[in-house]
Amino acid sequence: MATTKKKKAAPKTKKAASKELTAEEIRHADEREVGVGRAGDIPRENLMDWYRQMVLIRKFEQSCSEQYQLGKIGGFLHLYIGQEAIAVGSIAARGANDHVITAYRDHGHALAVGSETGPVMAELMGKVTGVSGGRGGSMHLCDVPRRFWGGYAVVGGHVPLGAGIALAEQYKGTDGAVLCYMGDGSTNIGYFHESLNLAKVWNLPVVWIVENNQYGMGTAVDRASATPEMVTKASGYDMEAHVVDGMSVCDVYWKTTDALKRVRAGEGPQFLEMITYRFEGHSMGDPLRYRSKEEVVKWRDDDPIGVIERRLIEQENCTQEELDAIDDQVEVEMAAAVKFADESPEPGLDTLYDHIFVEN
Amino acid sequence: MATTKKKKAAPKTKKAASKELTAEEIRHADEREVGVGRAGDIPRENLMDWYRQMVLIRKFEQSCSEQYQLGKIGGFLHLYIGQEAIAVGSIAARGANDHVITAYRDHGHALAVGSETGPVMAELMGKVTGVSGGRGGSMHLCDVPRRFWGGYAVVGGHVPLGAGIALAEQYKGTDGAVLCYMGDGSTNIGYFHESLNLAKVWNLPVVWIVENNQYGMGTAVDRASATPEMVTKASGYDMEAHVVDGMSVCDVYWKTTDALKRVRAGEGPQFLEMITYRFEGHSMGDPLRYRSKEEVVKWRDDDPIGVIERRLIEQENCTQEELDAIDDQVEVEMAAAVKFADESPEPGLDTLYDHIFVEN
Amino acid sequence: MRQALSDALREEMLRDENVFIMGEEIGVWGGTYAVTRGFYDEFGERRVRDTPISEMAIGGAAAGAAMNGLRPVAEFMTINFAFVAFDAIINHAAKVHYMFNGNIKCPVVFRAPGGGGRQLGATHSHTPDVIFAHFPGLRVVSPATPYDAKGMLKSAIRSDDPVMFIEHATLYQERGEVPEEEYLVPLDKSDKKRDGSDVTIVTYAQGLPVSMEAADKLSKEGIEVEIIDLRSLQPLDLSLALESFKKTNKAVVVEEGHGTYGIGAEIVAQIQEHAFDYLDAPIKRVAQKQAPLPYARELEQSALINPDRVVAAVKEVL
Amino acid sequence: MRQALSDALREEMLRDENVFIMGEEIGVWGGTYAVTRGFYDEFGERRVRDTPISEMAIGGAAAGAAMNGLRPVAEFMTINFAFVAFDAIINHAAKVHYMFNGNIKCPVVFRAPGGGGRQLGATHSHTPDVIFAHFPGLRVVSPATPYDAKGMLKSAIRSDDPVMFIEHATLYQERGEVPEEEYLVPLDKSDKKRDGSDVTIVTYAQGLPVSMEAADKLSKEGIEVEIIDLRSLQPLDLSLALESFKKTNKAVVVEEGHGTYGIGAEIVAQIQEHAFDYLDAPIKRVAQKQAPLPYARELEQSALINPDRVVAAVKEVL
Ligand SMILES: Cc1ncc(C[n+]2csc(CCOP(=O)(O)OP(=O)(O)O)c2C)c(N)n1
Ligand SMILES: Cc1ncc(C[n+]2csc(CCOP(=O)(O)OP(=O)(O)O)c2C)c(N)n1
Ligand SMILES: [Mg+2]
Ligand SMILES: [Mg+2]
Repeated sequence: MATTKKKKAAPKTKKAASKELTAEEIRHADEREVGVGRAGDIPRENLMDWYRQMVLIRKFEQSCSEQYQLGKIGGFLHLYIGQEAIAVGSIAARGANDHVITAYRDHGHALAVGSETGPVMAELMGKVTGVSGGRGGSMHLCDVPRRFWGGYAVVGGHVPLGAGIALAEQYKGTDGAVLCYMGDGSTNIGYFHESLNLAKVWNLPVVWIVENNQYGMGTAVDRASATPEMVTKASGYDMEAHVVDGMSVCDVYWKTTDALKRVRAGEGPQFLEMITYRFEGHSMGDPLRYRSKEEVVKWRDDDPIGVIERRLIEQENCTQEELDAIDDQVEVEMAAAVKFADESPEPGLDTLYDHIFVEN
Repeated sequence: MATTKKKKAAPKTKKAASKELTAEEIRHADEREVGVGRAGDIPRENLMDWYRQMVLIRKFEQSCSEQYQLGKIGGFLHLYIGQEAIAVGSIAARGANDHVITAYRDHGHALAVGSETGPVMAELMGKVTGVSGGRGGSMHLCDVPRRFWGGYAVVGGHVPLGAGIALAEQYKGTDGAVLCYMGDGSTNIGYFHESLNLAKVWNLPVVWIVENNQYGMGTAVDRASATPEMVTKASGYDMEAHVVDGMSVCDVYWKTTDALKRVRAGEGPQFLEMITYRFEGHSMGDPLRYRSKEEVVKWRDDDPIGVIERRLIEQENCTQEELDAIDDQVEVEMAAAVKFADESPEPGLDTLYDHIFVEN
Repeated sequence: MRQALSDALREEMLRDENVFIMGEEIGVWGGTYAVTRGFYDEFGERRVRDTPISEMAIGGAAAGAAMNGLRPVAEFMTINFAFVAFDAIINHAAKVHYMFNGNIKCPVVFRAPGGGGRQLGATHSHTPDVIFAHFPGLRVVSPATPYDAKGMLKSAIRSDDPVMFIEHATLYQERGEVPEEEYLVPLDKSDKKRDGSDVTIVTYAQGLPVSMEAADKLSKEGIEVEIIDLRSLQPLDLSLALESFKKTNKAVVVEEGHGTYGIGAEIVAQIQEHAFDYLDAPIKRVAQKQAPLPYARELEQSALINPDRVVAAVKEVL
Repeated sequence: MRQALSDALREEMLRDENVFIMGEEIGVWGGTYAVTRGFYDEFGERRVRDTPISEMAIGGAAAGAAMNGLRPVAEFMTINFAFVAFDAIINHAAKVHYMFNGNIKCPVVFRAPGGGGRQLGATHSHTPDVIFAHFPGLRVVSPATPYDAKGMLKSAIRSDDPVMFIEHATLYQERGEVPEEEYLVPLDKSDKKRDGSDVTIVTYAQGLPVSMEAADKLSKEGIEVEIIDLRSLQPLDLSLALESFKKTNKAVVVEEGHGTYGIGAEIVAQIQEHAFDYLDAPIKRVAQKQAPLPYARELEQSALINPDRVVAAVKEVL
């Protein structure tokens, strides 16, 4: 089985990376691994908590979809369903001074850093209690005290911001690093190139995490990218790069942990391609004309929540009741979040000019 | 001697590229080759003509420097001295439908495509007889009938134009390709990334030629680029790439010829890194604080004109008189060019609004 | 208007083999705003070219293809993303003809839907038309009706100049008469969209329906406004506006973009310059308030133009 | 003015460890316009950071560093190259504070020399100040004297807002008094640069010396103009201009950038709006002619502002 290879520590050198599973191998793995990447070292309660977080994100997204249908959420709404293992596993790996920044598909990251569901949902409903006061919406969540610098909606635009946030940590001499997430499609924009190059030249403490969910809107990766393997792009920046099974929260956790270790050891910026799949449309209202039902069904076998669930049951003696209890608790939390958001007031019209400048 | 290796045909596959001389080897070659790259196949008169062209460019540039000192040329002036072999050797390789586009260091390319010295000099003096009517100046020469689309002054800005020109040839179904030249420094801007990626995705007929003259203004390549080997960057675009001895007009000619062949065979865009050196400052008035005299002196041993001269004398039984005669002829041409430019009128002030729109 | 644009594109592609379209999601997806739905199947991959998310390359490659004889219609998915291509548009597409003394032509069309009001947040809701219109060398147009949209898109494609063709996304729903037979609308002529004698409203794009609605309200109160639709922002044709102003002596300029340094400022400056003696009252501007557009629905709406604001402005100048 | 800017930078870097500079050729080369000469040796590589030719990353990384507590002064070698970073500046640096409800601050300074008149051709000669000033969220200033330059650059660095600090390259030669002791000049206040009673000239940056020269000429003919230097374009302080206009009833706006949709249009629009009853004559604008700047010296000069054009405009409004 393809997964056994990955049980050892992530290799240290770039060359060795080719011995890991390739993106292609991960994509076509018959059976998703359930305990990959030194999983044995992860305490059961962590695994349980990751399961909880992933379920929370899933149910949050499903709730968003409902609220959107009800007309309570406007604008663009991009769901994270299918990609939960990435935000949860990688953010679990971050240290006390590490930062997170991502694009518009940002609900998962917000919840994974610990932002409360109520204020996040309130933001989506444009309420004053939202994490961005209702000014940002779905695409612009943030939680600065939790070192989450937000979601950004111009593809690639946040990538140099990530470099700059890392520069500030380096400048201040902390051990902080940045986890900068982006989509496969964003690797084709100039921002990506300039930022990765600058990060390498300045040896900035960043881990670039490409969430390769196989599509940028309706464009399959190989229709938009000269190389379908994101990891290949890193070689143009002389940057260490690894492919990660983005459906395995454990693999995500370990590879991110290792990457952060290398960053802190002064080895410079790191690149991780995480293979995953966007189960829903790009955003609400996507006609989904560009991919087959079969493809979606095939990927559903690899649902990251299913993967961790199997592992918990098969290897951690977890009972269905335990999992159900978590699910129920999440349902309760979500109901409260929606209620909080529903009942929150909209921002006053007299606040339009607030926060244009700090010194108004 | 490092050069013998290169006598065989340029390798066909990307892998094989690593068996060629590396950029580092070319940079530190003890002795510049004088007959590399199937030179034997090049008729003597071609070599003589290339010599003439290179001397013409050299003297043109020296004359520019004088005219600039005399205040007859204004704005920015970037000389091509040291890089002559690249424009001459590569443009000699182009076919009837092939195009040329480059940045602001464009005098060499203009002369190599056959633009007349008089109108080029007149352009530099801002005269109405200039190739761009005096509107463009040194950085914006062009000669559309000769398929030279000009010099452009925003670093990287012309790179997608090159892709577009190539797209038009592909679209029209000709066998035409584009030679798109750029500096090492320009490989760090987003334009480069987006254009190379697009060219590969659309399989456009372009040869990207990076003239690696070791500096972008005062910044040595390795201070600005994550990878000092330009050729490495091509791998992120899954693009065949070769290193070229930019001081050897023959190596330039053959590698470009081969690249164009591959393009026409449908193998997609090609990448060539040509190792060279900018003998003068970046532009007039460069304080030249960033490199040592010794470095410049070392590179002068590899003066591309010296290289071809040695070859002509040592292997083509060329006499010093023959070469002197060419030099003299060039001097005469240059004197006439300056006279032509000097005597040409400036554009009338009533022409300010001409050519803003085609349909005014 | 969606259909009118789609028809214009299709007709021009059928008429001229050198016309092709490129942009993000215009092919397989059918265009984010569905303007190019069906084109991929009809014209194939050669002429309907999906691009990577690479605005700099979209701008530059379309310009390059235009220089070398094609007539690309390149779509920026929204005008907000044209910011990323700003240099390609302003310093390349818009400059080559002049800079190279007419030796190079660049007949490219950039289509770009824009506008606010759909809760897309501060970065996705721009109506930044003025920053494109500021620079010489680029034609900038933004039609308001299906008739104009079709006729002007066809003219844009046939123009030998680079054209920024700005579509207000809200107007895609707009309905209106479009003749069966072929017609063109010039790229540089304003148009009178309503007759009136009391106040002149100068506007364009999304400003037109807003002004029309205001006009109806005002008419009920016996106030008749004349509405001039600029249609083109660069070059700017103020002949009809001035003519109207000389009749009404009062004007309001309505635009969706930010007011400060907006389109309206130029209109005001020119009217007072060219029709000073006819000025009866200060010319008012109705525009987007000077704040980034927030996500929250009501807050966003409060920053945008609407008929009531126009009505109020008209009453102020009366 | 070069020295004043250099001193301001140095003093702020000495005062606050979090202030650092980044940009192309600012270090080893010493700055293309020599503003940062000597800084690399004095402050070292950590605080004087040469960058690759990567304007998008310069804009974005400087903004990111500012968000996370530093005070970067990022230089675009010239403002023309800021076009490449337009999205980073307008959609990121200028938006994060608002979009995230004040939770994020972005105290970055972008320095950018600009201006025409040096035969640099169409792409390298822009004075595009207005396109940055159009959008809320970004402070845009452009001082005209060494005194203002120093005081405003220091204020810009200390400001918690993103600031576009535009320097007209021709003004680097400008001389003027600068006090020994520390001082600040506010970022949002215009300044009267000359007293007069006949006509108000509203201008800024390179427009100031041109207007001053015109004023001297006019004074010899007995015409006394009052000159208001805007200094800041966003926010725009027209209090002094209006006050002056109410005295003179006549105004000329002088700016180096293109006139169409330029700075002057907004000034005119606001004056006629806020001081309508004082209008004695149309307000004239003197600006760059609406053509890309050509290379040829005389042709380029003919497109630019100069004292004679200002003199003529003043006489017209008189
Ligand atoms: C500069 C820019 N161009 C285009 C868009 C429109 N757009 C929004 S998301 C998207 C696809 C991005 O795909 P990817 O990076 O793979 O992220 P994913 O949506 O798959 O998470 C596009 C084209 C944009 N927001 N910004
Ligand atoms: C976008 C942009 N940024 C900066 C500049 C200023 N600049 C002009 S040439 C140059 C160096 C370019 O170096 P390289 O690409 O190596 O070309 P070379 O001059 O060596 O031929 C720079 C930074 C510019 N013209 N455009
Ligand atoms: Mg994707
Ligand atoms: Mg170079």
